[in-house]
Parts: sequence; C-alpha cells; structure tokens
Amino acid sequence: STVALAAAASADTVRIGITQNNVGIDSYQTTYEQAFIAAAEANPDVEVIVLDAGGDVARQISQVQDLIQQNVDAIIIWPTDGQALVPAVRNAHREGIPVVVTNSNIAEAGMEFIAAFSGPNNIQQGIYSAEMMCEALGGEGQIVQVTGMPGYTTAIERQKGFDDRLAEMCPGVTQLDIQPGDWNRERAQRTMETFLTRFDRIDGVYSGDDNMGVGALNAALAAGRAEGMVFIGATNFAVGYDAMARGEYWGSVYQSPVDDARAALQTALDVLAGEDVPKLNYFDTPKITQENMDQFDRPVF
Amino acid sequence: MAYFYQNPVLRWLLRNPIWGFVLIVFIFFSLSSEHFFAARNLQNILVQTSTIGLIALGMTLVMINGNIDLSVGATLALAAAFAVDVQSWAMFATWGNWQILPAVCLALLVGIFMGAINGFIVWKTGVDAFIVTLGAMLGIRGLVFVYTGEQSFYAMNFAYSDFSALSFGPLPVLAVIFLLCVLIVHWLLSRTVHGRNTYAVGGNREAAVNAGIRVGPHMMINFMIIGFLAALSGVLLSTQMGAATPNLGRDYELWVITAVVLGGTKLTGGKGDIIGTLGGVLAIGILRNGMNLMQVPAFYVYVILGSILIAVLFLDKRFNTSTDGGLRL
Amino acid sequence: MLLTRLKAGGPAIAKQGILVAFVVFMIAFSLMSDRFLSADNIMSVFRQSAIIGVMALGVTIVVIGGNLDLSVGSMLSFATVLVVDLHDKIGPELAIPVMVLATLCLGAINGFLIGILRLNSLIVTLGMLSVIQGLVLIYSGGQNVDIADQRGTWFAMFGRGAVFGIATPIIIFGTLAVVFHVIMTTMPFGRHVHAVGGNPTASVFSGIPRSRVVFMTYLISALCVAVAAIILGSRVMGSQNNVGQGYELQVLAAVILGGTSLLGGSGSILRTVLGVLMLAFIQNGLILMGQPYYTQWLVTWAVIIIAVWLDVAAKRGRLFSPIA
Amino acid sequence: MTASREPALRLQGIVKTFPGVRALDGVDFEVMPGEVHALLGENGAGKSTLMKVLAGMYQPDEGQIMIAGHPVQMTTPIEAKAQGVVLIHQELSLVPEMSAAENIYLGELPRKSFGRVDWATLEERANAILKRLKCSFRAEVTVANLSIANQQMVEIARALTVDARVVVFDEPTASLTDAEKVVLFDIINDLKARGVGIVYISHRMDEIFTLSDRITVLRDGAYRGTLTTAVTNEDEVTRLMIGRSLDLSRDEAAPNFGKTMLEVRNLTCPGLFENVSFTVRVGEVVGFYGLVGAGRTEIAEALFGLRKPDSGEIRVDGEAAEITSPRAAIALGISLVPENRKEQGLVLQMNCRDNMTLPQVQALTTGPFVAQGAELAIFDKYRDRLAIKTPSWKQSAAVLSGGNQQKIVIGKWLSMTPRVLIVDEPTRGIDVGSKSEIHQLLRELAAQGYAVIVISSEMPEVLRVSDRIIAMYHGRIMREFDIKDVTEDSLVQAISGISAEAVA
Ligand SMILES: Nc1ncnc2c1ncn2[C@@H]1O[C@H](COP(=O)(O)OP(=O)(O)OP(=O)(O)O)[C@@H](O)[C@H]1O
Ligand SMILES: Nc1ncnc2c1ncn2[C@@H]1O[C@H](COP(=O)(O)OP(=O)(O)OP(=O)(O)O)[C@@H](O)[C@H]1O
Ligand SMILES: [Mg+2]
Ligand SMILES: [Mg+2]
Repeated sequence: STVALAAAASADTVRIGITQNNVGIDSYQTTYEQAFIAAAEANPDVEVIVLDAGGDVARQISQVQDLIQQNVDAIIIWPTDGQALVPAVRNAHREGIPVVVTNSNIAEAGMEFIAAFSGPNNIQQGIYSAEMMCEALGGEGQIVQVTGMPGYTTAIERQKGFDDRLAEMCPGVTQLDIQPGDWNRERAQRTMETFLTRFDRIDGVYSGDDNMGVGALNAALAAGRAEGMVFIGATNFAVGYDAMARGEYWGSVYQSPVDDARAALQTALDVLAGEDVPKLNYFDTPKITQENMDQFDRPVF
Repeated sequence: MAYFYQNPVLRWLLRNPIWGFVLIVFIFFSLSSEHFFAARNLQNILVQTSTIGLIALGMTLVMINGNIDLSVGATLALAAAFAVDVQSWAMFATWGNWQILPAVCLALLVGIFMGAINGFIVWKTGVDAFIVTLGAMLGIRGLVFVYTGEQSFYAMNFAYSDFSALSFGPLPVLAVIFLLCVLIVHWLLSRTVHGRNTYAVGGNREAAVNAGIRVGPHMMINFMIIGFLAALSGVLLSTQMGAATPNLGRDYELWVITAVVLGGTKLTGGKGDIIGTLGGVLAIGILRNGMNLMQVPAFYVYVILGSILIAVLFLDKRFNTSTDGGLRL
Repeated sequence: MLLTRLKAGGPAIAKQGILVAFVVFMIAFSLMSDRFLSADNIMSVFRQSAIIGVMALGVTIVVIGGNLDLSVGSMLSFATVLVVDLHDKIGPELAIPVMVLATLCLGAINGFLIGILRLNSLIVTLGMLSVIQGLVLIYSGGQNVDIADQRGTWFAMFGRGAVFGIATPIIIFGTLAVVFHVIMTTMPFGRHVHAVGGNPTASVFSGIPRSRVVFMTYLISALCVAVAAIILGSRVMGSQNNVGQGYELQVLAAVILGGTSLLGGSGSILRTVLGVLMLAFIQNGLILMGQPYYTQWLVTWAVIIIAVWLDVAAKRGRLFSPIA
Repeated sequence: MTASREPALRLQGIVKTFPGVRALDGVDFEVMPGEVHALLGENGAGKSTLMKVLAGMYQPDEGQIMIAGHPVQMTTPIEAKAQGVVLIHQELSLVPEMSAAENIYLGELPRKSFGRVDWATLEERANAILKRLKCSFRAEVTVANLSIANQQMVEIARALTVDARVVVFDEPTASLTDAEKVVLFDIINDLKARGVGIVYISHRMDEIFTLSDRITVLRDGAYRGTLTTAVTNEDEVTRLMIGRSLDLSRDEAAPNFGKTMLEVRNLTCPGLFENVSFTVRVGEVVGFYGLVGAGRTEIAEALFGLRKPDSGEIRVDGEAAEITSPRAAIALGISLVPENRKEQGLVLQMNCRDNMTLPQVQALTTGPFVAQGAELAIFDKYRDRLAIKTPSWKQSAAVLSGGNQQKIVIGKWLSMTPRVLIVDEPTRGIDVGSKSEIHQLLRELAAQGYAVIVISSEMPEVLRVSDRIIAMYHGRIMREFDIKDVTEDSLVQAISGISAEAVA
C-alpha cells in the first residue's frame, strides 16, 4: 500500500497524501486502495503517501496533521466522520494545502475549506434503492432494513436517502423495523433470522451493502422463505452480483472502487494543476438489477 | 557491565525499560524520517498523545487500586457529545463564546457522574470492576447513541475548535493541559494520603479494610477521577474536531490499558506510577506517528504494533526480575 | 423474599445467582413477546449462539487457568478467512486440517509467551489481536473471500446442516460443552487448570507442570476458535477480514456472566453456556420487541451487572458488599 | 485490678454462623483494664472469629459488645479503631509494596496541607516505635523485603500507634524468634501497666503462663470456662481445651536406623547457604534448627527442585539425583510441607479434598477420570488421622482456621507416602493437642521407614522429634548434635554463631 515511486524526487513531482477510513474492513476499501496505488504508479510525476485511520477519527486527525507536517502538495481524505474532520481540513486549508475529500463527503461547514469532493452520492444511492424497492413491490408491502455500523456516515446517509424517498414515493410500503448489521455478513444473517421469527410476512429487505444483503438472503433461504422476497442492497459486491445472476437477489447500486480511487487522484491532480474543478464531483453509481446486470462487469471484490 | 549497573541513569532505565524504549524509537525515527525530529512534529506527538494520555493517567490510579475501567472510551464519547451539543442549547444562545463554558463544565460533570456510577456499583455490589465496566462500556455507548440519535454533532462556534490551535510559546494548549494533568496526578499519587491509600488498597485490599481505610469511597473517588479525565480527553478531542461523533473513542480502553501496563503498572494492583505511564503513552504515540511518517502500510502497522507490545513486555520481564526470590516457579 | 433467603444462606438454587437471573429474565421476555418462547425462536437463538459459545468454552478454560484471551476475535477472522479461502483452492477436506493447524500454531504462540515465558496474558493477547488482524489482512490482501459453489459442498453441513432435525452448530456446541465440562470436572487436567489458576505457586509446589498446563489452555482456546471458524465459514459461506472483530469482548462477557472468576481458579463450563445463551436471548428478545440496538446495549449493561451481582451476593450471603 | 472497675471489654452471648459452621455459639468474654486475658482453644475453636467480631470485621448474629461499660455496634474496622480496639492479625495484614512506616500508620497517615503525607512526621514516629520494639530495620524499608518475623514486628508495631483501650494479639509469636518474643512481652507488660486491656491468643502454653492473668477456653465455638492463671496449671487448661491430658514425653524406643536415604554434599547456593553436607537415614528424624533467615528453607527448596544450587551433590537412596523441579523431586519420593501454607501450600478456593490429593491427582485415575472415591478415601484417612476440623470435604480451604489449613497441607504430603519427608515449620499455628499428635506422627513415620527432615525454629519441637539436630547459622551448618548429647545451651550457642570461630 505504500509507494514511494519518485526515488529521486524531481522538482515537478507532486506529493499527495491520502488518509483512508478503514482499509481491510471490507473489500471495497481494499480494492480502492489498490486501485489508487496502481493509478499513482502509472503516473511517474506522482508520489503518494498512503495512510489508514483504522476507522478512528482521532487517528485520522493526527494523520492529517502528520501529512501537513510533511508538507505534501495535496491531501486526500476519506473521512471517518464528516463532521469531525472539519477543523483538520481547515488547518490544511490555512497551511495552503488543498484538500480533496473522497468517497463520503465532509459536513457542510467544511465545504468552504476543501478544494473538491470526489465520490459517490450515498444519499442518492439510498434513493435509488428505495426506488428499486418500490418498483419491485409494486408499491405495496412490508419490508425490513439492515443498516451498516451505527454512527458512520455512509450508513446514515444511505438509510436517510432510502427512508425519505420510500416514504415519499411509496406510502404503501411499510418498514417493519430497522436493525444494524454492522457491515458484517454473519451479523446481518443473525438479525434477519430474528426478523423472520418476528414477522410472518416480509416482502422485501433493504441492506446497507450487498455483503449484508447476502447474509439476509442466506437467512431467508435457510428458513425457506426467500421465495418472492425482494432483496435490495447497495455497493454491488461479487456475491451480490452472483446472487442476482441466480435470480435470488433483486437489485443493488453499482459502485466501482476503481472509479472512485481514480477519480479522487485525478481530482487532486486537476486541483494541483490549477484547473477549474467543480466542488462536487459525483461519479456515477447506477442501479443494477437482474435485468440490466449484463451491462456491468462482475465486481472484483 | 559493572559500569552499566552503577550508572544511575542506566539503572533507572533498566527499572523503567519503557523509557529506554521511548528513547530508542525516538532516535530510530529521528534518523529514518526527515520529518520526525521537527518542533512541529514533536508538538503533534504531544497533542496526539494527550487523548490516550489523559485517560491513562486516570487508569493508572484505577489499576493501582486493583480495578480497571473499560468504559472510558464510551465516557469520552458521551462527554464529547455533551460538550458540543450543549453549546447550541437555546438557553445559552445569548452567551456568545461563553456558551462553551457551561457546555464543557456539563461534559466534565457527566464524566465524573459516569465514573461515580461505576465506582458506586463496584463499591456496593462487590462485583469485579472488570465486569462492571465491561457492562458500562456497552451501556454508556448506548447512552451516547440515545443522546445523539446516531448523529454527529458539530460546533457552530469556530471559537471552540480554534481553542485547540492555541499555544503557549512552543507548546500547544492541549499539550499544556495534558502535561499539567500529568503533574497534578503525579503529585496526587506520590505525595498525598489519597495517593498512598491507592497503593494500599491495591496492594492488599483486606489489609486496607482492616486498617480502617474507607475502601469503597476511596475506589469511587478514583473512578470519578478517571471519569473526569476521560471526559476531559473527550472535550479536548472534540475541540480538535469541532464535532463529536457517537463512535468516538472505540477501542481506546484497550490502548490505554496497554500504555499503562507498558509503563509498569501491575494489573493486579499495588504497583505503578505516572512516570511509567507517561512513558507508555509516549511509546505508543511515537510509534504511531513515526509509522505514519515512514508510511508503513496499514496491514503491517497492526503486526508491528502488536509485536512491539509483546517485545516490550518481554524486555520488561527480563530487566525487572520478579519477586519470587529466585525460586523456579 | 429472595433477600431473606440469601441472608439465611438460602437453598442451593438461590446460590446459582446466574440461573435465577436467567429464569427471571426468560419469564419477563416471554411475557413481553409471544414469539420469544416458540420452538423456532429458541432453536434459532441456540444456533446463533454456537459461534460465540464454542469460543467461550475455550476462553472459560483459559480464564479458569488464571489468564485472559483477547486474541480470539482476530483469531476467528484468521481461521475463517483461511478455511473459506482454501476451500475453493484445495478443497474442504484439506482446508479444514490446514486451518486447524495454523490456528493451533497461533494458540501455541500465545501459550508459549504466556505459559512458558510468563508474560502478562492481557497484554500478550491484546498484542496478538493486533498481530493476527494484520496477518489476516496480509494473507487476503484485504479482500473478502467467498465460497463459489455454496450449494454443492459438504462443507455446508457444519453451519447449515442438521442431524435429526437439530442444527449442526447446536450439536457441535452442545457436544463440546459436555466434553469440556467432563474434562474440567472429572479429569486430572481440569484439576490442574483449576489449581494453576487458583494458586500458581502452590501448584508448582505440588509438582504440577504449570507452564505446560497454561500452554494447553491456549491450545484448547485456539482449537475452539478453529471449530467456531468452521461453523462461521460454513454458515456464511464467505468471510470478511474482520468478522471476529469485537467477538473477544462478547465472549468474555459471556464467560463472566457465567460466573467464572477473572482471578482464575474457579468457573464452570456449563454456566458459561448459560452466560452465552443469556446474552443471545437478550439480543434476540429485544429485537423481537422491536427495540433499537442501543436499548439492547443498555439492557445488556443492566443484565450483566444484576446477574453477576446476584451471583456474588449469593456466594457472599448478603446483598451488599461489606466493604466500608 | 479491682473488681469494682468496669471491664475494658465485655462480649456477651456472641453467636456467629457461617454456612455449615456455627463458629461461635453464645460466647461470653471480658477483659479488665490492665489485664492480660489469654484466649485458648483448639484450631478452629473460634478464637480468631471472636476477635474479628470484636474488631468489626464480622457482624455477630446475636450478642452484645460493650466497651468500658457502653454497648457499641462494631460494623466496620473503622469504628472498632475509634473505640480503641486494635487487632494484631493472625495472618499478616500488610501491604507488601509499601514501607514499614506506611504499614504501621496505614489508614491514618499523618497529613499536611492539601492532603499531603507528612513524611517527616510519619518516619519519625514509625522509627520511634520500631526502636521501642528493638527492631534492627528502619521504617523506610519496603515490607516485601523484610523477613516474615520482621513483618510480624511491623504488624505488632500498629498496636502502639493509637491510644488503645483493648489490644488483641492473635498468635503474634508464630514466626518470632526468642529474642523478639522477649521484646514483645516487654511491650505487652508496658501496655498492661498503662491500663490497656489485652487479649492474647496463642497455642504456646509457656507464653500463656508467663504473660496472662486469666485464661478463657473456647471449644467448638462454645465458651468452656475461665481460669485464673495463678491458680491453675497446664494440665487443667489442656483438659478444658481438648478434653484430655497430653502426653508430652518422647517415646524412647530404641531407634532403628536403616540405610542412608538422602545424602547432601557441599551443596552451595551463594548468599543463601554454603557447603552444606548432611545425611538422613531411613527411620531417622533430622531436625534443622536455626534462627529465622538461617537458610534452612532455602536448602529444603533446593532439595525439592525449586532452587538451582550452584554446586554440590544430592544423592537419594545412593543414586545421584538431578532435581530440576518439584515434579522430579516427587518422582524421587521427596515431599515438602512448605513454610507458607497460604502461598505455597494451598489453592485456597479449592475444596479440602482436592487440595489434599493435588500432587497425585494424575496418578489417581480410573481410565481418564479422576477416581473420586479413592480421593475421598485418602481425604477421610488423613482427616481422621490429623483430626482436621471441617464440616465437609467440599469446604473451600480458604475458610478453614489457620491450624486446620496447615493440617491439610501436611496430609497432602503424607498421603504421597514419600521416601524423604521434609517439613518446614510444621506446627506453626497448630494447637497443643494437634501439635503433640503431629510430633508423634513424625516419630511414627520415621519408625515406619521414612527419612524425615524437620525444620523448626522452636527448640522444644526439635528436641522432641529429632534423632539428630543440625544447627545452622547464616547459611552454614555450625554443628551436628546427636539427640543424646544435645543441651539447650550448646544449641543456642550454635545457632547464634557463637561457636562459629571455634568450629572454623
Ligand atoms: N469466613 C468463613 N466462612 C466459613 N467458615 C469460617 C469462616 N471463617 C471461619 N470459619 C470457620 O469457623 C471456625 C472457627 O475459625 P477460627 O478461625 O475462628 O478458628 P481459630 O480458633 O482462630 O483457629 P486457629 O487456632 O487455627 O487459628 C472454623 O471451623 C472455620 O472453618
Ligand atoms: N534480617 C535480615 N536481613 C536481611 N535479609 C534477611 C534477614 N532475615 C532473613 N533474610 C533473608 O530473607 C530470606 C528469607 O528468610 P526466612 O525468614 O524465610 O528464613 P529462611 O532463610 O527461609 O530460613 P528459616 O527456615 O531458617 O527461617 C532469606 O534468604 C534470608 O537471607
Ligand atoms: Mg485463628
Ligand atoms: Mg524458613
């Protein structure tokens, strides 16, 4: 994950530091990191410093400080928490180091201090999922939701997008309960098992990502109740893609970590090159369903 | 070799191997990273250390007492949430920057209160502190989520986050507060009757009871102190972030305990001091910082940090011959 | 009523504080949710608790031996990633033994550092928690691993199968619990573990191979993790690098709830099972009632303290600690 | 002591039960100011329990405590202290990591402003007390570094810190040397002269008769009677205590020594003992006598594989033995009853039976399982033989009285039927009845063909059980006496190093 490409750092080499949220917690982040490093390696003028906050805000703040201390040319941050990084970003801004926020956005108060945001729109993803759910159920039914780790931005945003849009678009669909699956497939499976005991009728399940979604699917399959149940996730994982191919999984949101990483690096380079970069660079995260899945590559993670 | 044992500095280092270790990693990183040995970075290390460090001070007291507190991470998060949220309460709307004051006070009180609850339960029920605080670790985190409704709070008032950028001469204000607390707790532990009783209670609880020390309230006070310090740590952390997040401080208890044990405090109580604890937290702080600067890959950081922990423990064992009087046990 | 009984020394049942707490709590929950005591739900909770449960059995033995094992969480990640990853590469019949051996090696490292070198178990296993987490990530490159053909492998039987209508995880958990209970209560090894945990010095004076005993407890703990990993891998048919994160504390909570003393020397396998079930039922019951996760945490807090308090009070013969 | 005065302390009808045990069954007891009142009873009779009730550590189920004529409630040790009741514990109640001074003033360290410890005052006062007790160490030294005897002196020093009305000494001399005993007795007489009421618990009759004014005897938790020391005798006290007279004679059957079972040559452990050579024959009891710290325990530890000697040779039954662990020692047929029962002898939370069979549990099996019946048989045998008082084998060792704990440890090692039995201070804290039984037992064991080593700091004990006495001083063997040639004077001289020059 570390690359110090420019052994003899030439004058026009740019040094970019990145601090990521929690590499290794899931394949998405790992693939992102690999793609990021690969993209940097492909560019001889870039030297990157790759750090990981391990999910801890305080550690991420120190890493930003450490990057400022090393006088990098730009900092890319994958915030562990959108609110809490604002002062750190402000510090970098004061030191004249441009900050690009990647993957999940920083809070409103920090927007004036960043050069740009690059990443998916998690709220939009929640909206997409709600729309798919609504469509799949034909506007009527009872669903449950398995969310990510409580308190983390991505989990909160997806849930918010989903809840709001569902209520607005499909008042006929009721959410029976929402419980966390901690981004953990086994945990999601357990949660779903309890849902299955508790509710005699579940028409649909929305999960904060496909990893958990497949956990929920496993539980329903084991209980013999998967038939006709609509499973919708987000961040299409390979397992989700395969389940979709088998016809067990209804749909998800396609989000490529490779695109995500490349976009972040490119945005940083654009900023450094002095180009006019829009503040919000959302990359496309389309709906993927059983119908249109052949238009997408099977995710590598 | 004889010189080795006679030189007072070396002898001191042998008894406090963690400081020897701090010295070694300090020199190592100074040589291997051009960015390490810079005033700015050393300030960073102090600030970064202060979070875990403040709690570790309290943990030293609690552990010398023969107890432990696993709920500090959650207490930290709860206090941070209060510190940030209370500022925006309507009743303080007209206070200007002064609205920070009641917020911080309330946050610290919450910390003390949580400590008091833990201490009271340990005192009255006689249930082991490990269990009481393991429960509280989950429960207080639950309170955090109830209170925050799963959201992060942020401080509208930038004065709050600017506070952490202040400095006294070369020292950032957070480092100053930390060092001050180090001095106070060191003084408390080594000079006062309460401090000596802390050792007595941990060294032989029954003897302390027999000698008429009010062991229950005594332990409760130490839990309140660690509650206060955890809350203070949470407040300071939230000034760095200008925000409070519900997952703040997860796993901190484990790092704090690690630092304190590395600093020579015994888990069974009765032995330990603040100087060692300071060494312990600095060791972890310097390692983290140094590995960031040297861009050690994330996966290897886990391996290195864990191995070093064990290695330091091993060295400590080598240098501090235990009290079994040469018996082969 | 309970109080006066406690004071009087009480009948044997009142001394099983945890059992009393368990029963009271089960009754309370069944009043609040009609699904709670259904056969389906009970089976489902038993099955869910098998993974934590099997690990808790091993940790109970470690704790009775006077030590802690916090590395079981990341060791579970390690073992599950390994067995799932190897499943498609070398087939389950090889993957399982390779994984078990590798996990036992980790247990042996713990055992060597703690049993032979006598390093503090809390810190060593905390360090190992970190080291092993790193090893998993390095091994898998941080990628999730999955078993491609979920339907066609006999590996599925460990987590998803059933024998005579009883889910395999329950059978495995139950069998291990009985075996370990027998070992700990009726075999010399069990006696040795109790002695070493209770008073290591006196054990050595009695000619007990203290180092070897402690070493063995860590091997057993690792073995339990390996078994848990087989159940987990088979149940999920895949693994994340951090599946076991945080399990160490859940396991420890269950062990403690079962009344095993952290000071070592006393504890019981069967009561650990009770502790495991109690935690699982709390989680399950509160979800059945539609309570949010933080309520579950708050209730767990209260239940842990009250149950252990009852237990301690029963042993002591009075409700409040006599300490002034 | 005029009869009209109020007793300094009066206990009336004290009842205290523990699960399964009625430890105190309506005990009456009183101490007048300026009186030394001895409390006697077998192991487990309830002496310590009664005193713990007095000191606020246990709550009595029934009964009343009156201090200077006023009924009081002693719910905590703090209250007891406030009432002027000081208890010197049977088991040391010290904080090992702290200095002697701090231990002496534990709970009432002198303060300066801001709650600081007034170190100067503390050390000055503590040193003054230690001087009164004629202790050779300074108050600044850490307690863990003191010998057991000196730790006992620290415990005793506590009695002198407060203006006590009643001071209770619970077996204070169990680990003191004669010189220290003399000092202690002076202190007790001094307290007595100042009108303090004193409760003195001991199993040593000579002390009781030297010190006390009256003697109260407990038996099985019940009050048996009070005697005036001046008009009674040991026999009467003993009969009241154990219901029969004691035979303190030495059986003079002609000893029948066999082959040399244990031979030690030039064993050296620098700083602990040097050039130690001796032999023990089958059928022989060899007593090791010396002052505390003479290095006898360390020799035993070396023989038991717990300590690595620098040089020297150990031969068991004629064969050179490499003893690297207690396991190896046990395999060679060596048993060691260690000096410190709580730390080295027992797993306190384990039950009595399991404690007793611990060293052989691996051998006591049917198939892979522990043969619990065989275990129980062993336990029953030694419980009867040693008269161990416990409600059941299930009782955890922690709650046994000190003397009964010691018996469990002895039983544990006897049941191993060793070839060489080493006992280190075997009767510390054991009542006179059991003590004489243990002495007899040791003699019998020798007669049955064991080679026995007895380490003791009590002269009557070594004189009574040994066939040969080895006198040690500062890690060296000063002299060997045959029991027929020994005189008390020569023994005292040998262990105080007086004859060192003569021998060297
Ligand atoms: N905490 C306790 N729980 C249960 N039983 C106890 C407890 N403390 C003491 N006992 C029992 O009470 C009885 C009296 O014990 P105590 O210690 O008072 O005897 P003692 O007269 O001091 O004996 P010794 O001379 O051996 O010191 C014993 O049978 C002992 O086993
Ligand atoms: N007054 C003293 N000053 C310094 N060291 C001492 C003193 N008394 C004893 N020691 C040391 O403390 C250690 C433990 O002494 P302890 O009281 O157990 O006697 P011991 O050597 O075991 O022999 P014994 O069986 O004769 O009591 C011994 O190694 C001795 O060297
Ligand atoms: Mg006693
Ligand atoms: Mg000795």
